[in-house]
Amino acid sequence: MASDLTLEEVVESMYKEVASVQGRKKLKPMDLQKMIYERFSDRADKRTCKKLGKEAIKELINSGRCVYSYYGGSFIELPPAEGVDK
Amino acid sequence: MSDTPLLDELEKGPWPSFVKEIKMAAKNSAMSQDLLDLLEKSYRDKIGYWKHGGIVGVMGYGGGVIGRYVAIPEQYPNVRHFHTIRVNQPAGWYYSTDALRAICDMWDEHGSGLTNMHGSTGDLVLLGTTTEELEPIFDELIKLEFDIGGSGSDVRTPSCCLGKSRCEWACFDTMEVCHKITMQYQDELHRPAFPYKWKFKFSGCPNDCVAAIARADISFIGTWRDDIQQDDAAVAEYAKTLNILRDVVERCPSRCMEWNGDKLTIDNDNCVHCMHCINAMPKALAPGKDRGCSILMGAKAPIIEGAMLSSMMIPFVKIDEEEDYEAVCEIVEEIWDIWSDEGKNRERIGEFIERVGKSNFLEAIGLEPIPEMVAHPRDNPYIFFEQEED
Amino acid sequence: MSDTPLLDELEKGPWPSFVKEIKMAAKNSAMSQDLLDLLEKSYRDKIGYWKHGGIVGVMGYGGGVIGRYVAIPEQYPNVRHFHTIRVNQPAGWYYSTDALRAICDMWDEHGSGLTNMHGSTGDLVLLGTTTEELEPIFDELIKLEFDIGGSGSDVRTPSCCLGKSRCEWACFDTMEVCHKITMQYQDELHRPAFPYKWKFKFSGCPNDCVAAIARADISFIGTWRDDIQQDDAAVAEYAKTLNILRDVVERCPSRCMEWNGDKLTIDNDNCVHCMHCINAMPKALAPGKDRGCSILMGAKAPIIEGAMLSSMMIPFVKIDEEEDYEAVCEIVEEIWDIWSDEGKNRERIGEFIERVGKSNFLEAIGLEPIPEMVAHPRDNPYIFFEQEED
Amino acid sequence: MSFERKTDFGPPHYSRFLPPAIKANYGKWKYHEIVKPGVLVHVSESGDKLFTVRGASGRLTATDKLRMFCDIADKHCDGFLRFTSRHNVEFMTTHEERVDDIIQALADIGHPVGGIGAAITSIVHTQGWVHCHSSATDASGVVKAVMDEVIEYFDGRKPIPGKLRIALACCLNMCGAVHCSDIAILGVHTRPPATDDTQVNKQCEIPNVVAACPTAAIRPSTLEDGTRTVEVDQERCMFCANCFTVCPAMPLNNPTTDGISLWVGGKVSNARSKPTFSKLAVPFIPNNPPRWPEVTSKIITMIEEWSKDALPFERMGEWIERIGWPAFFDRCEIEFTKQHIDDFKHAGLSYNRSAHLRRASYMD
Amino acid sequence: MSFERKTDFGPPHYSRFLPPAIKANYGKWKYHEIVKPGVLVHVSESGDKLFTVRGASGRLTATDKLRMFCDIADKHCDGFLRFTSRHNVEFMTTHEERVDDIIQALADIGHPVGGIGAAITSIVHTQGWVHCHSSATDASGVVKAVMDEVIEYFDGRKPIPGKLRIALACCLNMCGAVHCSDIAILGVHTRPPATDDTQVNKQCEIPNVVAACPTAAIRPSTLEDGTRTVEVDQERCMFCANCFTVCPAMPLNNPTTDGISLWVGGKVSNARSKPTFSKLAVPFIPNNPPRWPEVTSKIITMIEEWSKDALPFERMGEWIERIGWPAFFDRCEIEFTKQHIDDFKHAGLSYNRSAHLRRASYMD
Ligand code: SRM
Ligand code: SRM
Ligand code: SRM
Ligand code: SRM
Ligand code: SF4
Ligand code: SF4
Ligand code: SF4
Ligand code: SF4
Ligand code: SF4
Ligand code: SF4
Ligand code: SF4
Ligand code: SF4
Repeated sequence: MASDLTLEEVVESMYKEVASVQGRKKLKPMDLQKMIYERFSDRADKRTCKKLGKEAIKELINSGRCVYSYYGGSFIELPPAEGVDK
Repeated sequence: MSDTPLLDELEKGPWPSFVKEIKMAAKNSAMSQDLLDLLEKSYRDKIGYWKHGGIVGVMGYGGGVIGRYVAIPEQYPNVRHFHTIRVNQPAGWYYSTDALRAICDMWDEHGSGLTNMHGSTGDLVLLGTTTEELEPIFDELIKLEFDIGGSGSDVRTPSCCLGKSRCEWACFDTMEVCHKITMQYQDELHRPAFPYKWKFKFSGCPNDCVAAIARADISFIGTWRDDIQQDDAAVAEYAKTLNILRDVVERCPSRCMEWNGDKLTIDNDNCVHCMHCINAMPKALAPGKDRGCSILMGAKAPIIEGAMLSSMMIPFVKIDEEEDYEAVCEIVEEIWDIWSDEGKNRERIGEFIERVGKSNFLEAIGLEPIPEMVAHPRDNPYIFFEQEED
Repeated sequence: MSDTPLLDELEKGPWPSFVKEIKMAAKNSAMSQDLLDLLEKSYRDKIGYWKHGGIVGVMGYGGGVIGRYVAIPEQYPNVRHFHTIRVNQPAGWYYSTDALRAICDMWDEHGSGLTNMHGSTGDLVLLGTTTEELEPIFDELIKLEFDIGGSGSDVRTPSCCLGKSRCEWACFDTMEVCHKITMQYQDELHRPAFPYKWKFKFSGCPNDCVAAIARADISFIGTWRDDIQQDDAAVAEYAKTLNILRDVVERCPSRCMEWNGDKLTIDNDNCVHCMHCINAMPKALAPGKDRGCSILMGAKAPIIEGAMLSSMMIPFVKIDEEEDYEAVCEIVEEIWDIWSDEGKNRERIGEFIERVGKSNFLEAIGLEPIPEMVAHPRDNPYIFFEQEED
Repeated sequence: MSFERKTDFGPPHYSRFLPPAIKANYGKWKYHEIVKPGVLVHVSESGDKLFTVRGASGRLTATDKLRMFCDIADKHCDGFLRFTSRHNVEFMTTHEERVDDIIQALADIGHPVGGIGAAITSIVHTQGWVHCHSSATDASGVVKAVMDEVIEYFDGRKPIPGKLRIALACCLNMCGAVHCSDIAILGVHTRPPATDDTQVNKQCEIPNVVAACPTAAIRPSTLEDGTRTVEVDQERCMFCANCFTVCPAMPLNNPTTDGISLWVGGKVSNARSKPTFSKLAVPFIPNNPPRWPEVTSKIITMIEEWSKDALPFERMGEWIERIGWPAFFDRCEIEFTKQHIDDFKHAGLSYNRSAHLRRASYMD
Repeated sequence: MSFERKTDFGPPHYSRFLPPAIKANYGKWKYHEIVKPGVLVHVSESGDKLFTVRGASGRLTATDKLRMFCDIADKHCDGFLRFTSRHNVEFMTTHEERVDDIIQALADIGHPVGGIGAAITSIVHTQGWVHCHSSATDASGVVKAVMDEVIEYFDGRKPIPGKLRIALACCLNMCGAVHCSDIAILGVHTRPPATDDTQVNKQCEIPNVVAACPTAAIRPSTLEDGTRTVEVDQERCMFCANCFTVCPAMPLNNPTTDGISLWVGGKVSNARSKPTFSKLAVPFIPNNPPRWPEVTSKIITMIEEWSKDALPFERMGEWIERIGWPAFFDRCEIEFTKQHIDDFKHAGLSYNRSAHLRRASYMD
């Protein structure tokens, strides 16, 4: 089923989600993947959502718009304000 | 040089002294000098002074760097940051001196000059640098063709025993399989996407010299299916120095050997492939020729459900052959899918399997239940019966 | 006589037939006749037709009678009530024929004429009577000096192996101790006051012929402390027919015996008192003279935490001697107090001990923790450290 | 004739019922020997000999039969007899020549002699359809059917390497020591309770019912019309009938889905190996009264495989430990299924956490 | 000099770093022999011989020391070396005569040779105070202190019956295989976390913190002034520091109450017996840097008792299984306390559920 879901859509949707919970809740890559499938399951099957989700995370990280963090598990957040001593 | 009387005590004695190592590095690293003083303070106060790392890493990777910040940066400014970088080791921990020298030169320039050779998972650990140095270090590593290892909820750096490189008991090519798996799953290694960490370990035979059954979510342990190779003359030779009855035959877990004073007969159908008789007489016995590996799953450290050992999943597969290797990768990826979908936060695969029930897990990944998977069947009556719609 | 083709099938065959027994009783008991027909219906329909018993008993007692009501009284009026009375058996299940005949006469008059000789806990079970008959039956039992046994959340009828009456391996007088305990705790037996049932069982040696370790909350199992009594001539005699090396020496759990073809040497310090070598050569070996019993606790059937076996509490006590017998009774009563105070509804002592932690339980009843109590120490790091007020 | 109503007087002291030879040698026995199948002789320190004849018993016994036992005891055993912990009947005499008379007398009333030493003795069993509400099978019937088939292992015609204990319990309450027997026959329900919503709140206390469930499968619930009842989570229910014990409005009996499971390898005694739990061999065989042929034939297969390969004294569990569970399932032609793998509290400890493997089973 | 930034390129292929003799005989080795302490020879099917010298390493290694290793490797081993899975360093040569030169060169830079075959090899250990936030003791220091005392078991001067693996982990996360070692040294906190209520809600997500606790000892709570924080139930807390890993505002480090516990009897290999967990021997010894004398002396006692009584090949756990735990505690003069008896999830399976008892211990 060729879906019309584009990588950009997925990237932006993920970014909005990360930004909206910044500081309040930490999202794991798995949480973002599940959120994407819930949001776009009508337009793409699970396999496509998973593939696009992975690429979207790669895009967000490589572009520096998001970073990984580690608190006893790996999370995705907005880059910290420049000071490091959080 | 500062005053470190307690640590100096540990420069004495025959075992190599880590204090000498830090002092060596301190000669040309203020960071190592501060580390030395900080450690002396810990020895005086009997507590550590490190804070948990937050967000550190190289661009594009979600793992491989452990953030460390000293709790009292005012007194020890040079260890305000003391991050470690995990460098993915070559399979079997073999090095050429040029490669090692190049890494040392880079590390003297960009870090503390201290290493762990190696970390418990297997990485070459570069111990202590600042956030600013991370990118430059990674650039150098790219030139040296040494990528970064794993950390966090990802595939961690796989490791293996020296296998076919130097051991006659290797039942599969541990180093080649370890390298192939590491290369095949670089994305899963560098970009954490699992409920928690996942470790691969490969031991060439049941002696398990990389402790795969105790320290890996998925443990590959070599085994064989045909008869133990036996050189009777060599056995007779060992009989001169070794009490074969007491120390070999009576120690066989399945008592499947007979020794009448000059001939050793092994009932290979009942041998459980424990390696003991082979270990005891390396010139006389060897694993069979029809070799491969068993795959076990689920080992982990105690937190939070208690420690676990990996348990038998696939008794025998010829992992060196492409076809079986592909089939195993397929099963692994299917397991990752199910675990990612239904695993809880910080739930290792071993805990996941016990929570959902090993039978349900097997069904989900298309493996048949076989008696080899259990030490014994259930001894409680709480059997689950499928509810056919009557 | 009614038509019971399925049950009639079970009158054939060499093993004694329970159908013949019911038919025998049915000759002079309409109740047994209805039971026969009801059972035939169960065999046809493949389900039972009994309803859970309500409140039945004799005046002053809270236990000993199990209420049973047929689910379809209209069709089987004579088993509208089919209660069973548990009669406390003489220790070792010895009877005189006059006592048995008297009980039979009473039961023909007041009940179905059917018995279980005996129930799994040990009672002489009178199977099937009506509520109205309960008091008259008890009056008769009083004359015959046979009291009623236990049921519900009380001390259940204790039972023991034949011990010193006929077995050379009895390490304590199982029948006398069983009788003394039964008489001493008549109140706890007849008036249920515990969170759940409590069972005593006494086996004269580790062969455990009354399955104490599997079926009793507190299990008394005979053992000895000195050397196994050994008659070398008799051992040599056995050597003619018995493969002493393979079937005795190599089967000793602590491998503490040596056999050189004519002399058996036992390292009694390492004997774990399993009884095997004695079982194999009853005319040559016997338990030592310094005899007594171990006390284990906590066995129960699977519901609801899974089945449990009793575990070692007191390694050795000379229960036949008054002083030790008193000390044991004191500990039992203390355990009842704590269990009654803090036990949950339907929580057996075995489950209670595991819930509160065996160490805390020992502390509460004043027993020192000793390594004999464990198969191995803990293997998880969740140690509880007392919080001294610093 | 008034009489004074007594309570708390307990059982009669056993000394009233001891045969004279036992009274004379109480605690002074020296050794025993098995004279022949079903007959023991104990020899005391003074040299006295006491012969014991063990007669089979179906446990469910009519008074008339007890009187027949009494007749034999009066005639040959000074008016004394006893029953064993596995409800066989034992006749004791000091006169060796009376042993065969006792055996004949027992045979005349349908009671074979045996079950001593390395033999299969009677099957410890419970009430079944005869008397218990939560039974998932009959007890006496299955016992009769099995013992008829294995009688030669009882009476010595077919010698076996060691003791083999069979026990039966008709539900998961497991009265008796089914959880520690060489072969255990366990009645199992395989359907969740058929809750009668109208009765639950009337006959039972809902908190008690909820607490009774070992797998927390019961939740309180209220119907549209307000009736307070309970709801069972089908995924978690293990059909243990514990709720039925506490609340009669939750019956589990079902003619097609009730049946029998078989367990092996349990042991009570400490001889050689430690006491051990029975392990699942066959998860479910539908009830097939009156002779349960599928149950008896599978039991016979297991007995035969064990008896032709076990070492002397080696119990079923010790034999399986030696040959490995794969070989047991293979030789007894039992399919290893999902249900054999534990998923209860200690499941992990039952897994094969080693690389120990026999090759036989996975040679493709 | 621009260069193209690559990612996901992984480690270099090992073939770049294999000594020629290994390249020639890869997968064709026939057998090995231990030439002398710390020196192995592997013989290939073609008869080629490869000598391996295993040098001790403290794992924490300065670049200068690595350069010294490289000097030795360049001089004697064609420029190749390797490290072992227990972070020792190995030098390989086909020339037997170079073995002693390698040994001398290593000695000159303070690295003894040994740990092969029936010997004590290096102690697998972790970061400790050098680098980890949750460590309850130091790692490198304890390792140095212990190995200095047991060096003769490493270099062959004191032969022992089999392998004895020692591992150290500085907190309950147990990095390494502390849970499966003949002797395990485990850092333990013995006080609940000193929760900084002002920081909890800032630095951590309370649901995550509550869920992280293995014994459900953490409950959310709100202070009078409304600050949302967590409360720890002292009765249930086991000081595992899992909360601290997930929330830095709950530190457990404490100079007087942090210390070391000792565990024995664990094993990874399948030889003879199955892989086994280590069991508690000594619950708590306060930290006593720099040489932790109480820890080292107790370890030496355990090694000596094992080594004078164990059979050839018999690991510590197999030896204890043979003599019984009472004898182990007795001979090593360790007091058996409440803390040794398990009270976690599988506690019941660790009890002695048998009448098996040696008499020695309870002869009053
Ligand atoms: C560096 C290393 C110890 C060493 O000095 O060698 C290490 C260090 C840490 N481990 Fe580990 N683990 C190391 C191998 C292990 C192993 C052994 C193995 O991998 O073979 C284990 C046991 C097997 C397992 O994974 O269970 C291990 C089990 C843990 C756990 C417990 C995981 C669990 O599921 O129970 C934690 C806790 C966590 O993940 O939050 C942990 C967490 C940590 C953290 C990240 C603690 C933290 O939350 O910050 C440590 C960072 C310390 C530091 O200052 O760098 N580490 N850790 C090892 C990795 C180096 C390398 O990459 O080569
Ligand atoms: C009559 C007897 C079976 C027999 O035919 O011999 C029996 C029959 C019942 N048992 Fe039992 N148990 C009998 C010995 C046992 C034993 C074995 C023993 O005592 O040596 C056990 C296993 C050991 C143990 O106590 O755990 C046993 C474990 C149970 C259980 C499970 C208890 C537990 O903690 O798991 C229950 C359930 C309950 O108590 O609610 C139970 C409940 C019952 C009930 C009362 C079922 C009920 O809730 O109505 C049965 C009445 C059946 C009836 O129709 O009379 N019966 N029960 C045995 C008592 C006769 C006697 O007094 O001599
Ligand atoms: C009469 C009885 C005790 C009683 O007070 O009623 C009894 C009596 C004897 N038992 Fe038993 N046992 C009796 C139930 C048991 C039980 C309990 C049970 O089965 O529920 C056990 C535990 C069974 C288990 O382990 O699962 C039991 C395990 C033993 C053993 C250990 C066998 C083994 O190798 O594991 C021996 C030793 C032997 O057979 O040589 C033994 C030996 C004996 C001896 C030979 C001891 C003696 O010198 O008298 C007794 C004579 C007969 C015999 O061989 O069966 N008896 N014996 C019980 C007869 C039951 C029956 O009717 O067949
Ligand atoms: C080099 C190394 C593998 C590697 O790729 O780095 C290795 C290499 C060998 N091991 Fe190992 N083992 C190595 C770690 C292990 C481990 C893992 C660990 O300790 O963390 C184990 C599991 C330990 C355990 O059971 O707890 C291990 C358990 C064995 C055994 C089984 C011993 C036993 O009786 O239980 C043997 C057999 C033997 O000793 O004869 C063995 C035998 C061998 C042999 C002789 C095999 C051979 O023919 O080459 C190797 C030579 C040296 C030796 O005797 O130590 N190797 N060996 C590791 C050296 C560690 C070190 O620096 O000392
Ligand atoms: S695990 Fe086996 S194959 Fe690998 S090095 Fe050890 S003994 Fe050799
Ligand atoms: S490998 Fe182990 S199980 Fe097989 S024969 Fe040798 S000692 Fe026995
Ligand atoms: S338990 Fe021991 S003493 Fe009692 S009858 Fe059995 S063998 Fe004899
Ligand atoms: S009683 Fe058991 S443990 Fe003791 S010597 Fe005899 S066989 Fe061995
Ligand atoms: S086992 Fe179950 S069904 Fe059978 S008598 Fe006991 S409680 Fe009743
Ligand atoms: S049958 Fe058992 S598991 Fe099922 S609901 Fe009732 S009590 Fe719970
Ligand atoms: S064991 Fe604990 S303290 Fe030591 S390195 Fe691992 S996580 Fe850190
Ligand atoms: S230290 Fe461990 S047990 Fe204690 S509160 Fe924290 S997580 Fe829970």
